[in-house]
Amino acid sequence: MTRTGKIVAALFMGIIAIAALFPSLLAPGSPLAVHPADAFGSPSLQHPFGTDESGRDIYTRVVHGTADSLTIGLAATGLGMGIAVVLGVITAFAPRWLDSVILRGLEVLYAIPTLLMALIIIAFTGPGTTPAIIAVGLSTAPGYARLIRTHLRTLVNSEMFDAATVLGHSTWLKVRNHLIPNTLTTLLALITLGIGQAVIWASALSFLGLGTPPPAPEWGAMLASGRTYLHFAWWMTVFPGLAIVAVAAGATLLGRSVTRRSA
Amino acid sequence: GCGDSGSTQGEASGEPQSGGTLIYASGDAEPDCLDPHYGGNYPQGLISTQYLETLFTKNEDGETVPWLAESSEVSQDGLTHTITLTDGITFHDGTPLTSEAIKANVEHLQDPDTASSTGYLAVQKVQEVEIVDDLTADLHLSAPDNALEESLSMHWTAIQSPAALAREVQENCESPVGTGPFTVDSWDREQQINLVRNEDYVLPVEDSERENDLAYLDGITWRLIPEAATRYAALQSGEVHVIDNAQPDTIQSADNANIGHLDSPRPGASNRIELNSSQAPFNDPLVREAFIRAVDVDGGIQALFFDTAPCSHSLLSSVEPLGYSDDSLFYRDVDEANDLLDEAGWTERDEDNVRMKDGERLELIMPVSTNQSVPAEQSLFEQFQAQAGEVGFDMQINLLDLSSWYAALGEHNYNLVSAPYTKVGPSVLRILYHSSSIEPAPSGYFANNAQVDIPELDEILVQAEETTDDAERADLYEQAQQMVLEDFYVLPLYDQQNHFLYTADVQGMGEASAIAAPEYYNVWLNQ
Amino acid sequence: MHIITWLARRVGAAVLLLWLVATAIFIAIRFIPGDPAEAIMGGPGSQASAEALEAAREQYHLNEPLVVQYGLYLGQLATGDLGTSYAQHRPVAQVMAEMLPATLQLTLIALVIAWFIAFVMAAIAARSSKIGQTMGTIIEVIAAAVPHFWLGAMLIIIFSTWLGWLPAVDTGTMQGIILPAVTLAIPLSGFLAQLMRDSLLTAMNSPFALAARARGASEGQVFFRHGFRHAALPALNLTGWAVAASISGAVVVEEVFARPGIGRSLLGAVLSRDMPMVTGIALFSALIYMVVMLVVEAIEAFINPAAARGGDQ
Amino acid sequence: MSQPAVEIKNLSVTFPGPDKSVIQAVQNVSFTLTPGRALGIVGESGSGKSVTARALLGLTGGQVTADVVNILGTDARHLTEKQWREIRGQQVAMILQDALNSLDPLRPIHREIADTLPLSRRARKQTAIEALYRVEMPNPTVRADQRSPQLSGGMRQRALIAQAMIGNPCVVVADEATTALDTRLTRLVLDQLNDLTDQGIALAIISHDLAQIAQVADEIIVMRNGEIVESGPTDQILNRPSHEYTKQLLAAIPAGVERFVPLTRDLEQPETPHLARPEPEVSSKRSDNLAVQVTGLSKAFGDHLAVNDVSLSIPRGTTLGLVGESGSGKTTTARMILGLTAPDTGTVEIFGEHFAPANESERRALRERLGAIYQDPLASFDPRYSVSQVLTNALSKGTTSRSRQYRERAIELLEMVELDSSVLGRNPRELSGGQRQRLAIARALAPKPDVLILDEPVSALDVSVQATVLDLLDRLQGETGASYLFITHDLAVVEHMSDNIAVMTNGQLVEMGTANQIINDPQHSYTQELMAAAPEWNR
Ligand SMILES: Nc1ncnc2c1ncn2[C@@H]1O[C@H](COP(=O)(O)OP(=O)(O)OP(=O)(O)O)[C@@H](O)[C@H]1O
Ligand SMILES: Nc1ncnc2c1ncn2[C@@H]1O[C@H](COP(=O)(O)OP(=O)(O)OP(=O)(O)O)[C@@H](O)[C@H]1O
Ligand SMILES: [Mg+2]
Ligand SMILES: [Mg+2]
Repeated sequence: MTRTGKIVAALFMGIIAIAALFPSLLAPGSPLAVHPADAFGSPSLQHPFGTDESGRDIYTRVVHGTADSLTIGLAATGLGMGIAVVLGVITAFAPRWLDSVILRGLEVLYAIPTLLMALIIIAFTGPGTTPAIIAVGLSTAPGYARLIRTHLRTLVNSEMFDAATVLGHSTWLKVRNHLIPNTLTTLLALITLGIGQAVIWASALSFLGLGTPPPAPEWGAMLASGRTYLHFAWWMTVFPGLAIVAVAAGATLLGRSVTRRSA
Repeated sequence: GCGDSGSTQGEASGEPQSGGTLIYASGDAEPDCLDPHYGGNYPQGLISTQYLETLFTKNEDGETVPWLAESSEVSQDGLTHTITLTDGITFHDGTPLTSEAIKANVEHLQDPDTASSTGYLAVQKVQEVEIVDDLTADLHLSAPDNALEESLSMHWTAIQSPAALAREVQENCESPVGTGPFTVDSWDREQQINLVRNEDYVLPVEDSERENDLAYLDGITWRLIPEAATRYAALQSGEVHVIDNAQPDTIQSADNANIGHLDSPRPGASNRIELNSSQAPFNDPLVREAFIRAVDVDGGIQALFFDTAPCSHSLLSSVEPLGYSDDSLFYRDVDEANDLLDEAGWTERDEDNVRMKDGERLELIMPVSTNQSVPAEQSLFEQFQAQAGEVGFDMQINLLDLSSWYAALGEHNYNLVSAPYTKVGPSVLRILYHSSSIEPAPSGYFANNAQVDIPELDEILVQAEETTDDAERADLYEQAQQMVLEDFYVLPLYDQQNHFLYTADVQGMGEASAIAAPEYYNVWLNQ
Repeated sequence: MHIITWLARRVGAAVLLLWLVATAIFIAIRFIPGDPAEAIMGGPGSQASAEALEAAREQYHLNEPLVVQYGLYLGQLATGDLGTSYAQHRPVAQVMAEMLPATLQLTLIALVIAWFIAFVMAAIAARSSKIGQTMGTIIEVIAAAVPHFWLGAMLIIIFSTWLGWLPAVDTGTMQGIILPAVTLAIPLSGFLAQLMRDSLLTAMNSPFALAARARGASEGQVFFRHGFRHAALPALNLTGWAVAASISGAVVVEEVFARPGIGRSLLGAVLSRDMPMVTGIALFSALIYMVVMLVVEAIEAFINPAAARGGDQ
Repeated sequence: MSQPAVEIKNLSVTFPGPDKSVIQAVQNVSFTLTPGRALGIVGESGSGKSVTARALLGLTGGQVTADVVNILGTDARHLTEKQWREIRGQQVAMILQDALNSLDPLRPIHREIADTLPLSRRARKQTAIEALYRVEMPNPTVRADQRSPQLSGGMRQRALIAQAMIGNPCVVVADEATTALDTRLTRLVLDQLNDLTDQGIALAIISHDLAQIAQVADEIIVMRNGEIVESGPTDQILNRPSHEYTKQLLAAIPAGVERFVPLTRDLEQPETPHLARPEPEVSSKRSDNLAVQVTGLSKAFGDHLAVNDVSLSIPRGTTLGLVGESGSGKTTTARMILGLTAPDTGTVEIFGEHFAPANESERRALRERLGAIYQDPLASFDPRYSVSQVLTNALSKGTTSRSRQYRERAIELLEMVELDSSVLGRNPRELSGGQRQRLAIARALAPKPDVLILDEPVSALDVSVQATVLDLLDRLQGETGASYLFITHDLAVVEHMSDNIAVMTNGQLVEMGTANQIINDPQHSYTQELMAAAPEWNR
C-alpha cells in the first residue's frame, strides 16, 4: 500500500473507532429521538444523510449504529474464533483418530452453508441480537477451525519446531515461544478479516427480521426498514449499506495488511 | 388534522376486450390453504373472492343484498332465516348449487377439524340447517342474529361444493371448488397461484351491460412478492399489473407515474391499538388515558402514510354506516399525560427516567406480528415507543412471527396489541368487546384483546344483535362504542388499509366484494 | 489410483459425511425448545387439541424411544424419504424437487458470472501498474464486502426502476435471472478475484512464464497457457465453498427478488419451525456441496494430474 | 575465426531500486559468441550473469544500454517486442537457471517444449518427442505426456535442453544448467552441452562453479558486481589467473583439496598452513569413542521403504560424509538420528547412551550434545525473531528470547562463526545465504554440542560462499573436537570434508569406509558409477 493509502486507511479506522466508542463526538443527537414532522427528509446540510420515516437523523443513527454492528461482528467472530481455536488445537495435537473424528465433524459443519446454519440455529433460539451473534459465531467456527488446524499442523511440522526440538526445548517452551506468537498474528488477521464478514452476516439476519430488532440503529435493521421506502427515500437504504460496505472492506484491508506484515 | 384519502378510481376507456392473463402481485404471506373456511384470514379472503361466491354481498350503498341467494326471509322471532338459492348455478366440478350446499358449508365451518376461526364465529349462532327443498334451506338459530346475512356476505363463509368439502382437508386447501368466475388451476408454492376463467360461469344477478356471463380475463396469475419495494418495481416496469399492500410512499407517487390506485378500506373494525385492561398498568383507566395523551397519532400517520390514510377516531371502519367517532377524545397533550400518571401514583423515576410505583417499573409490552403489520405501521409504533418514553413509559416492541404472536396473546403476555379484525357490519363489536370473547375460540384465537369486561356493555351488544328494529340497533351500537372509547380501552388509528396499484392497461378496476377485496370479473386488459 | 477405486472412496466418504450431517441434525432437533407436535399443528398459536397433538405424535412417530426414531429416520433417509413438511403437509422431497431447479439455476449462473468477473478483474489488475493494482485490490475488497440484500436493492433501483433495462422479478425469461444472478455473483467474484490475482501474478512472474517468453511466446500466450490455469486452480479449489456461499446468498437474493427456491423455502421453514423441511434442505445442501467437491476434484485432476496422484515426489 | 554470432559491447542494465535509487546490475560488459565455441560466464551470486544472459533475449525487464548488441547480424538495440519474439527460441534459445520451476507443472512437457512451433498439433508433439529423444530422455513418448512434477530433476533439465534446441537456434545460453543436479546427472548434462558446440552452435554457459565451466567452455569471462574482472581462454583463466578474484574463485573449489586445507587461503602465499587437526581424546570406555552409533535403522512411508536397515557409526572427533542420489534416504536417516522421526526398527546411541527410539523427555538430557544444520536455514528460524533473539532463545534453552543477559554469549557465538555483532538487530531474512548458514551454525553451537548433523549445509550456496562455510566448519571442528555427520550430494565437498564416507542408494547403505578407500577404490558398483561421473579437475 502506498503512503497516502496507509494514511487514508488509518484515518478511516480512526473514525470508525471513534464512532464505535464515542459516537456522540461525531453525532451529538439521539439516534432514537423521533420527529414525525421531519420524516423522509432528503440529505441536506442539517441532515447530511437525510431522515427516516420517523424523522430520525440517519447520519446520527449510522454513527451510533457502529457500536451495535461492530459489537455483533466482534462478538460473533470472537465466539467463532474461540470455538475454532479450541477445536483447532485439539485436532492439531490430538492423536490421529481424534483428529480425524473432529475433522469429519468440521467437514459436516462446513458443508452446511453459513447462513443456512445461522437460520437453523435461529430456529432453535428465536430471533434477536444474542441469537444472531451465536448463530453467526457458530456458523463461522468450522471454517476458522480448519484454517487454524492447518496452520498449527504446519507449525508443528515446521523446521522451526524441529530446530527447537533438537535444541532440547520442551513442548511447552516450543508452544510458548513459537506456536502461540506465530498463531496470534494469523488469528489477528483472521479476526480482522472475519469481522467484516460477520458484520455482513449479522446484518443479513437483521435484514431478514431475525437479528437486532428496530428501533436500534443496527445497520442491517436500518436497511430493512429503509428498503420499504427504496423508491421514495433512497438515502434510507444507501447510507447504512455504505456503512456496512465501508466497515467490512476496511476490516478486510486491515486484515490483509496484517497478513502481509507477518508473512 | 388529518388529510383526505386520495383515490383515483379506474375508469374504463373504450370497449372491454376479452383475453390476457392479469398478473397480480401479493405482498401477503402465502396462504396455508386456499379454502377460506380453514383459519380465515384476509389474504385467503382476497384470493378466494376470485373463485368462490357468497350467499350475500354488499351493494354500492353498503346494504347487504342477495348474491348466490335469490332471496331471504327472517321469522318473526328472528330465530329462523329462510334462504332461497338462485337457480341454474353450478360448481366448478359440475355439480349444481342446491340447498344441500348451505347445510354442508355451515357444518364444514362448524366442524372443529376444519380449524375455522373467522367463519366459525360468523355462523356461531346457527344451530341447524334444515333443507326445505332443492333451493331452500332454513337456518335455525340459538338466538336472533340480525348480522347473519352480513356474516354470510363474507368470503370466509363462501359456498363450496359439498363434494369438494368431503375431501381431505389438504386436498380441499389446494383446489377449493366454488362457483366464482375463475377457478384454481394450479399452485406453485412460494411462487404463484394460477387462476383460469370459469368457462361455465353464470352470473347470479342480472347485468344488462354484459354480453355473456364470462370474465374478460383468461386468467389471473397470483404471484407472491413479499418485498414491497420489489413489488412496486415490478409494477413500474410492467411485469405485473396489480399489486396489493401498496406502500404509502408509492401510492403517493403513483399519480405521476401513470399508475392507478384503488383504495378499498376493509369493513369491520378500524385499525387500532387495544390496551389490555386486565392487568397492570392498564387496569387503571388513568394510565390508559395517559398513554393515549402521550403519543402523537395524527402527526405520525400524516408523515408515514402520506395522507393516504385518514385518521380514525372510531372503533369501526369508515365504511360501516353505524360507526361512531369522537374527535374530542383523541389528541396529544404531554403535560396532561404526565399529570395523569402522577395522579395514578406513578411518581417515582428510575435511572432510565422510567416511572415507578411501589418498586414496579411502568413497562408496556407490545407484541407486533410482522405478518399482519405493514412497515409504516411498525414505524408508527416505534414513534409511540419514543413518545411514550418521554412521559416515563418503558414500551417494548416485540416483533414476532404470526404463531409466536398468537402464543404471546394466548399467554396474556402483552399490554398493547394491534390486532386487525375484518367483519362485515357492526356486530364485529360483539366479537371484539363482549366479555365472552376473552375465552379463546377452538382455534385458540380470542378477539377481545383489550379484555373489556363490562356486564352492561355485554348486555347492550347482545341486544343490538338480536333486535329487529334498525333504529334501536343503531342506537345500541352507538352506546356500546361510546362506552369503549370513553374509557380508553382502545386507541383508534385508521381504517384497515387496503390499497391497490395497477398499471394503465388494467381497465374496470373498482368493484369489490363485501370484505372490500377487489373483484376481477369485470376487469380487462387494454393490450 | 484407478478411477473406480477413486470414485468408490470418494462416494464412500460422501455417504459417511451425509450420515454424520443427518445424525447431527437429528440430535440437534431433539434439543429444540417446544413440542414438535405443536409445530406440526401450526405452532403454539394454533392451540391444537390434545387429541390432535396425540394424533400428530402418532403420525410422526414422536412417541417411540429415541433409538427407534433414529432408526426410522435413517431408514427413511436411506430410501430417499425426507419426511413430511410440518407447515405444508407435503413430502419434503416433493417441495425440494419443485424448489431446487430454480436455486440451482440461479447459483450456477451466478457462479459462472462470478468466475468471469473475477477472471477479468484479476487479469486487468495483474497486468496494470502499481496504482492499477491498488485500485484492483480495493475494488475486489469492496465487491467482497457488499451485502447481497443491499446490492440487490441497489441494482433493482438502478436497472429496473431508473433505467428500466431489466425486470426486478423473475418473468420466466432469461432476463429475469440477470439481476439476481449478478447480485449473487458480485461479492463472490470479489473473493475469487483476490485469490486469482495472487496466483495469476505469481504464475506470470514464475520461471516457467519466463521460459515461455524465452522461447518466443507472446504475453497473451503466456497469459492463457500458463497464467489462466494457475489462477484457476486455487479458485477452483474454493468452488465447494463458493457453492455453499451462493446457497447462503440465495436465501437473501430469492427473498429480495421474489424468486422461488430452496433459500426462500428455508427461510419460511425456519420461521414456521418446520423441522423436516429444515433438515431436508440442510441435507440437500450438504449433498450438493459434496457433489460439487467431487466434480471439482475431477476437474483439478484434469488440470493437474500430478497433484491428484499425490503430489510431486 | 568465423563470424561472431553475437557481439556485445558495453552492455549496461539498470533496475529501478527502492526510493528512486538505481540498481546497476550489469555494467560495461562486452563479449562475443562464436559458432561452435562455448563461452563460460562465472561469478558469485548476484554478479549479473543471468541479467547479462537475458539481455540476449531482450528479457531483462530493466533499462538496457549498449554500444553494440548484434545478434546474428541484427542490431538488437531498438527492437520491438514483436521483433524480439522472432529472435527468441528461433535464433537465440535459453536454458533457464531454475530448472525445477521452468516447466509449467500443469502442462504436459511436450506442450512446454513445442508450443511455439508453427506446426499442427500432432506435428508439434511429434517434434517434441524427437527432441526429447535427442537429449536422451528415457522413454520419450511416455515422458512427453507427463508433467514436470512427475519428472526427476535431471529429466527436467534435459527437457529444458530439448526445449531450447527445438527451434534450431544458432545461439544457446545455458544458465546454471547443472546446479540442482547430482554428480551423475551433471556429467550427463555437460556432455550434452558439449554436443551442442560440436553441432556448430554458439554456446554461453553460466555457472558460479569454475570447475564445471572448465569442462565445456573455450573461453571464460569472470564477473563480479556486474562487471567483467577478467576474461580469456579457459586454459589461461584456470592456470594463469591474473585477477585476485579469479584466484579466490579457483581456490574455493574443494575438489582435490586435502582435508583441513582452507579453501579461502591466500594464493600469494605458496604454503598455507593446515588448520589444526583435532586430537581425538581417547576415552577408556570403548563405546564412548563412538559419538554416534546407528544400528539397523529402517523407516517406511506407506509402502515405500525410505531407509532400509542402515547401520553406521561416527568415531569421536571425526566426520562421516554421507552421499547418495536424491531420494536415497539421507535426510530421513539424519532425522531419525536426531530423534525427529521415529524409526520403525533399529536404535541410535549417542556416546554410548541410548537415544532413539525413546520418549522426548527421556532423551532431553542428551540433546545438549547434539546439534543440527539444514540446507535451508531460514525455515528453521522463527520468522518473528531477530538474530539476537534466535541466539538468546537457543542460549537460554528456550526460556527467554529477549533477555540482555545472554548478549555477551551471543556475540561470542557470532564471533565463532565470523559474523559481525552488527547483525544482532537484523532479521535473518535480511542476511545473505552464507550469513544465514553461519547463524544456523552459531545457534547449533549454543549448547556446545559434541555432534553436529549437517544436512546439505552448503548446497544452496555458491562456491565462494561455500568455501567460507566449509572452512568455518573445519575450524570449529578443530577448536571444539566435535563429530560431524555431513550429508551432501557433492563428491568434491564430501571428499574435502570427510574422514569416512558412507554411500546410500535406494534407502540402503551400500558402502562405508575411509574417504581414501571410497574415492580411490570403490567396491560397490553404485559407488563406482558415482565416482566415474565425477568431473576430473586437475590443477
Ligand atoms: N528484475 C530485477 N529487478 C531488480 N533487480 C534485479 C532484477 N533482476 C536482477 N536484479 C539484480 O541484478 C543483480 C544481478 O542479478 P543476476 O540474477 O544477474 O545475478 P546472477 O549472477 O545470475 O546470480 P546467481 O548466481 O544467484 O544466479 C542482482 O543484484 C539482482 O538483485
Ligand atoms: N514425510 C515423508 N512422507 C512420505 N515420504 C517421505 C517422507 N519423507 C521422505 N519421504 C520419502 O522417502 C524417500 C527418502 O527421502 P529423503 O528426504 O530421506 O531423501 P534424500 O536422500 O535426503 O534426498 P535429497 O537428496 O533429495 O534430499 C524419498 O522417496 C521421499 O519421497
Ligand atoms: Mg543467475
Ligand atoms: Mg535430503
